[in-house]
Amino acid sequence: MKEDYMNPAEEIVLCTGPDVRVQIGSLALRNPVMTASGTFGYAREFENLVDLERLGAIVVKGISLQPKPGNPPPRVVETACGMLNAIGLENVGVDRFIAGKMKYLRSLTTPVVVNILGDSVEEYGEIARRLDGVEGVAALEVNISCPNVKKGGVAFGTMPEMAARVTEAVREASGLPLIVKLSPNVTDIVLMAKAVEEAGADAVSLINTLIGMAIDPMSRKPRLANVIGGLSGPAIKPVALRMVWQVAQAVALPVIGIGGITTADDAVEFMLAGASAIQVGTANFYDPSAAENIVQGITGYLQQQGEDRLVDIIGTLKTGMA
Amino acid sequence: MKEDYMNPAEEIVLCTGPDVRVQIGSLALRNPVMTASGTFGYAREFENLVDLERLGAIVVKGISLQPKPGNPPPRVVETACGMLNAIGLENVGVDRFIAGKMKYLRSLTTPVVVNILGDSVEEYGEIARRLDGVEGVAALEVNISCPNVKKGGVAFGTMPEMAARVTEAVREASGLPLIVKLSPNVTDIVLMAKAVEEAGADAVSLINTLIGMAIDPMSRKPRLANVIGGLSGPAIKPVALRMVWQVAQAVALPVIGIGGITTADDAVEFMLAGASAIQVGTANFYDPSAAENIVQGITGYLQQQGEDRLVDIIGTLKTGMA
Amino acid sequence: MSEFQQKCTLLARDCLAPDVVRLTFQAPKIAVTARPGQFVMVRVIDGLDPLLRRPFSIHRSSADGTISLLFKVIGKGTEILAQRCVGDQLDLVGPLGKGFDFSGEQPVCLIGGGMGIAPLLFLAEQLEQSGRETQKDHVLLGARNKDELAPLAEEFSALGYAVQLASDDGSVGHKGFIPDLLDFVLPSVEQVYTCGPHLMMENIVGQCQQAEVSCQVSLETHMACGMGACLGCTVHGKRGLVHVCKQGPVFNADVLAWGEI
Amino acid sequence: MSEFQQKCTLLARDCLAPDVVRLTFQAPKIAVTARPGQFVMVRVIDGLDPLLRRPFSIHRSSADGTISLLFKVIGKGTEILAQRCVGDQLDLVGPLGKGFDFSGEQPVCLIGGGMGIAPLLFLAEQLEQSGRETQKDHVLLGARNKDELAPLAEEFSALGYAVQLASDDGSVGHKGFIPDLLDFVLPSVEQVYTCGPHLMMENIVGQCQQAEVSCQVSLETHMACGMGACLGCTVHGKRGLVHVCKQGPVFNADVLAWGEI
Ligand SMILES: Cc1cc2nc3c(=O)[nH]c(=O)nc-3n(C[C@H](O)[C@H](O)[C@H](O)COP(=O)(O)OP(=O)(O)OC[C@H]3O[C@@H](n4cnc5c(N)ncnc54)[C@H](O)[C@@H]3O)c2cc1C
Ligand SMILES: Cc1cc2nc3c(=O)[nH]c(=O)nc-3n(C[C@H](O)[C@H](O)[C@H](O)COP(=O)(O)OP(=O)(O)OC[C@H]3O[C@@H](n4cnc5c(N)ncnc54)[C@H](O)[C@@H]3O)c2cc1C
Ligand SMILES: Cc1cc2nc3c(=O)[nH]c(=O)nc-3n(C[C@H](O)[C@H](O)[C@H](O)COP(=O)(O)O)c2cc1C
Ligand SMILES: Cc1cc2nc3c(=O)[nH]c(=O)nc-3n(C[C@H](O)[C@H](O)[C@H](O)COP(=O)(O)O)c2cc1C
Ligand code: FES
Ligand code: FES
Repeated sequence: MKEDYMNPAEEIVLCTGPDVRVQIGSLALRNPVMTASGTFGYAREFENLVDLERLGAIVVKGISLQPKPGNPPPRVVETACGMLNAIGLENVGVDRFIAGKMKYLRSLTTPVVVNILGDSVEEYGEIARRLDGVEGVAALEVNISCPNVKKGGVAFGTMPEMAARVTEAVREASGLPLIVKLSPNVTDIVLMAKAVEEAGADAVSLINTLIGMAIDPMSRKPRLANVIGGLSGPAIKPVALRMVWQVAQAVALPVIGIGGITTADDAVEFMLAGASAIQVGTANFYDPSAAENIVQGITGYLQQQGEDRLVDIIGTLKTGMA
Repeated sequence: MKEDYMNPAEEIVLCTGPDVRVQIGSLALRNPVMTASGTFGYAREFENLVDLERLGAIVVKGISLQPKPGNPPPRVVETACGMLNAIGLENVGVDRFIAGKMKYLRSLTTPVVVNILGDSVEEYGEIARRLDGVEGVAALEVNISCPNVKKGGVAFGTMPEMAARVTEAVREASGLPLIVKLSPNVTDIVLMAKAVEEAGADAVSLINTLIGMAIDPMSRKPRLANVIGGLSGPAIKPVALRMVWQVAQAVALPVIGIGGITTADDAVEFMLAGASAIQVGTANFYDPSAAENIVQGITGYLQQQGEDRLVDIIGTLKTGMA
Repeated sequence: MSEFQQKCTLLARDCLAPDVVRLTFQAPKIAVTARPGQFVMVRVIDGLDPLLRRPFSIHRSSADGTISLLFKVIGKGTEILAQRCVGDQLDLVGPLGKGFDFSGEQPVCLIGGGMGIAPLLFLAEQLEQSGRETQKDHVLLGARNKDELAPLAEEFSALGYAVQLASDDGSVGHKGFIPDLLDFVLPSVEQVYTCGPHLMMENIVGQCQQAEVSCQVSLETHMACGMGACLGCTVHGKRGLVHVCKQGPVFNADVLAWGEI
Repeated sequence: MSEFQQKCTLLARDCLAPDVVRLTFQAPKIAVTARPGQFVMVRVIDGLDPLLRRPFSIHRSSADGTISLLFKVIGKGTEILAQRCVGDQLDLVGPLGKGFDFSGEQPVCLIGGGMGIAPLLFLAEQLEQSGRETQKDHVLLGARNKDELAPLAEEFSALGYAVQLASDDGSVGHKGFIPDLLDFVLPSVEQVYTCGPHLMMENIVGQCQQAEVSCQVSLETHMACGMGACLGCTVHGKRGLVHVCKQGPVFNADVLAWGEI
């Protein structure tokens, strides 16, 4: 159970305040605050700490076709204002996910986005097919930061053609709103966004983690058994914000901003840069109430700025000299 | 003047301790700790705070052919465990640099590396030519993270061919040891390193800053007048370390590690990953004594590990399961 | 099972040794729900460095709504935590994880090494409150020296347990390794509870298996969330990886693959 | 000119208003060298968040080897700084920058708005110590309200200056903008020294130019290093960009391009 920090006056604000609804393609959200894949489990882990009904949407941990055991430990290590993870995409597989996790998720009124990943274009298509029509699945988010086993392990998300092929395969297999999640480990993320836009994505989310590494000087070993891992948290926020801004200017699709978001101010930065919604990732670990606080903080921001509707501030960054 | 934190016992250690000399191509350094370009001015700025004679080498602020006024303010902003800068390469130009700054730098016994930058391949060559034979210049470090004006502003450092051409031009113009400084804003930094290796570089240094951005929610304006800027500091260390490790495995050249280094442990991490030397950047701002402390700390580390020579630990990261 | 996120006022700060600190917090919701072996995730600072919470076993939990933590300063997070002032408010999440199973009535042995002693005091108190004859139970405690051990040993003794000590420097009790003391104790107990350095626990588990005495161990791993969301806290179990924060931190020793952990 | 990096013990911490704090440090080397208008870069915390040092004008510097800073809590760094305890050691670099030029003997006027008052007390003390008749000099101070102004005003008065006050809420002195008070003072002074909000200084500089009175201003910009290395602290001068940390923070108002700063 979450400590109740709110007083009644603030409660009322939530009822009569600005309109914070946003739209991601055909997906309507009560507010723009989603939880990021891999940082919020299957939501139930947080049921005692967070009022799940207050969130804009929940993105569940990435699901593959077959169950995956993940990488050997150690899998996480703290870095300056961030953390590295090499979980290795541990998950129960799409069938057990549908059978075991969807019942609880369906009981929530909050839209559930299923994050999917694969080793091959076909596998992405097949997972999407199995999730299509499953009650309670509101949208798919396609994680293309995974290695393409057939192409020597190069990540799908680093080559526009491969990203496009994954997008097409999922598009064909499913009528669900389709969000493609971009990798930041590229020279030109705009190229990637354009490629998946053309291939039929309904939205893009970014960024996934930056690839990083840490070493223990004493043992002279990497701190992660997998040697390298994904960097997340406040440390990466400036990079994420820059990429969101670049992509939002270049594509017509709605953009979902991710990367180091901890406070309502962080969320607003991404929305001013052009994001229609945002995801809270690593912050769920160090502050389980972060996502809920951001929902409230955005309302406060709009009131302070005299804005009635959140959608009116999206992409309103003033870059002129004036 | 620097507060004297050391006691006499530690002084003695410095004289009789392990051998911390390293070699970057033909450039011999008394220790591996260099100061990074743009973060140490022209060294004189630190003369009262740092014993400049204790440093391995000094890399001066990037020099262009003509003087550059740089970007309008604001030019710096703090981020989580990092900072963004958009100085815009302000500098006095190569001729005034030689006339005005070299005299003092020559008076030091510490090798001086001149960081150079250009708008075109020819300009890089021309600066190198003017610096060739200037007394007191120990090496050149070529910053290829600059926009190629002739190619629509795409950074030289994001395309292997362009990076190679810059390297060749400098190689032809100058007999000085040639360090090429790589940009991290690429899909595959190993490709870049190989390209400049083939083109004649004597060493590579990495990383330059990641491109990032920050917004002020209140004014809805970017926090930098230039909108985007370079992210540096501890926040980027994991990315830098990963790239150094990848590059060190792939090329035969000596690698100089840069990115978020603040402590001797940080420096050791880079050396275990394969760096032959390191550069201290942003840390000079928040702790002017950082570079000197790292020199001492590396000695302490070697003693603790029972190593006589620093070169023996370079690249000794244990990545096996054992 | 329910966990809470609470701003908790630091009520007391005692230094048991120069780098061993006991903090007591006003944490009514956590205190009421906590069971021995469970832990809390503590945000040591309001800023972002260090970023992650730090896990600590609940060392004591009292009906007056307070909980205590006992920890050693080993790095950045514990250093900051040790310097927090009485009156400060810290953000705690807990109680988390699966604690000790102590339903049996037969004699037991609690074995703590170093800061592994922390959760055992809470367990010892609960065992005692369950009305058992604690004189038949054993407590073996080991640490670096007398300074570190003495104050803790007294608290176990006060509960009626037969306490034996081992110290690295011999300044109190047996000089050496705690598992050395186990030989004499094992025949008279049905259940061992242990928490401490990995090597110590591995040795104890080995002895228990040979003696066919059931053994519960409390593990430590790096944790990002502490509540089953990040999947970062895995160790090798006999049937694949297990998550320490949710399936543990207390495990029946048999389910773990000791060679690989 | 020489600057030092020193671990300085915090000797005193006074709250002048709920969010206005004066800290006094033992900083012998800095104190001996400092001149009015110079500043120090303070590392507010040992960790990495916030990462950069914070610049503060030297508010007082005393022969006994102490310096004082006066600041308002406006963000993360100042919040942490305001909570540091007496006895803590903080890492300071200074004295930095170019201070006020106060060699003249004619009557002067010191104008401080908000925390811009900080460097002016040091200047006022040095002027007084130079043996001049401070009754002929003017001091105009402005801030939000009486609480913030009163303690500072007294310190200037004690040095013999004719002090006039302005407050946003009228709780003390003139209700409104400090520059409103300047009309009456300008004809009798030869030199103005000012530090405060940009708009205030711009207005004062305008008045001074019209009255042909020389004016020195102390500027604030975001600084990463404070010693001329990062080139981050530029503002627009009439002949191109200038670096506040090295060429300033005190400038002759004429060299700056006020419209663009
Ligand atoms: C369930 C559980 C209960 C614990 N109970 C106690 C206790 O009661 N008393 C006590 O003194 N210690 C306990 N620990 C260990 C304690 O969490 C670490 O000592 C502490 O996190 C170290 O933080 P640091 O910042 O000082 O060290 P650093 O080395 O700077 O920490 C860096 C990172 O590594 C992690 N880390 C470092 N050492 C450990 C460790 N041994 N276990 C887990 N993570 C670690 C930190 O949490 C952090 O994320 C427990 C650990 C776990 C998992
Ligand atoms: C030469 C100089 C002297 C100063 N003297 C004083 C003084 O005597 N008393 C006083 O109260 N303040 C003074 N300031 C302003 C003071 O430095 C800022 O209020 C302080 O840095 C704010 O830090 P923060 O972390 O609380 O704010 P945040 O807004 O969280 O800081 C974020 C970043 O912006 C910078 N920043 C924010 N506001 C300012 C500002 N106004 N000027 C410069 N950088 C800023 C910070 O240094 C930091 O890098 C001075 C500034 C300069 C440049
Ligand atoms: C422990 C962990 C596990 C993650 N797992 C996934 C995943 O399964 N699929 C995915 O698309 N992204 C995954 N991510 C990436 C996050 O969803 C997010 O994109 C990234 O962490 C950046 O956001 P943050 O800085 O707010 O954490 C994971 C991140 C973390 C820290
Ligand atoms: C203010 C500033 C100015 C810089 N100027 C240059 C430059 O002129 N040339 C260059 O090659 N790198 C420049 N850099 C990049 C640094 O040399 C270094 O590569 C980068 O900051 C990463 O290291 P760090 O995290 O230790 O700072 C600059 C960095 C900063 C922060
Ligand atoms: S610590 Fe996150 S799942 Fe266990
Ligand atoms: S603050 Fe770095 S040059 Fe002025």
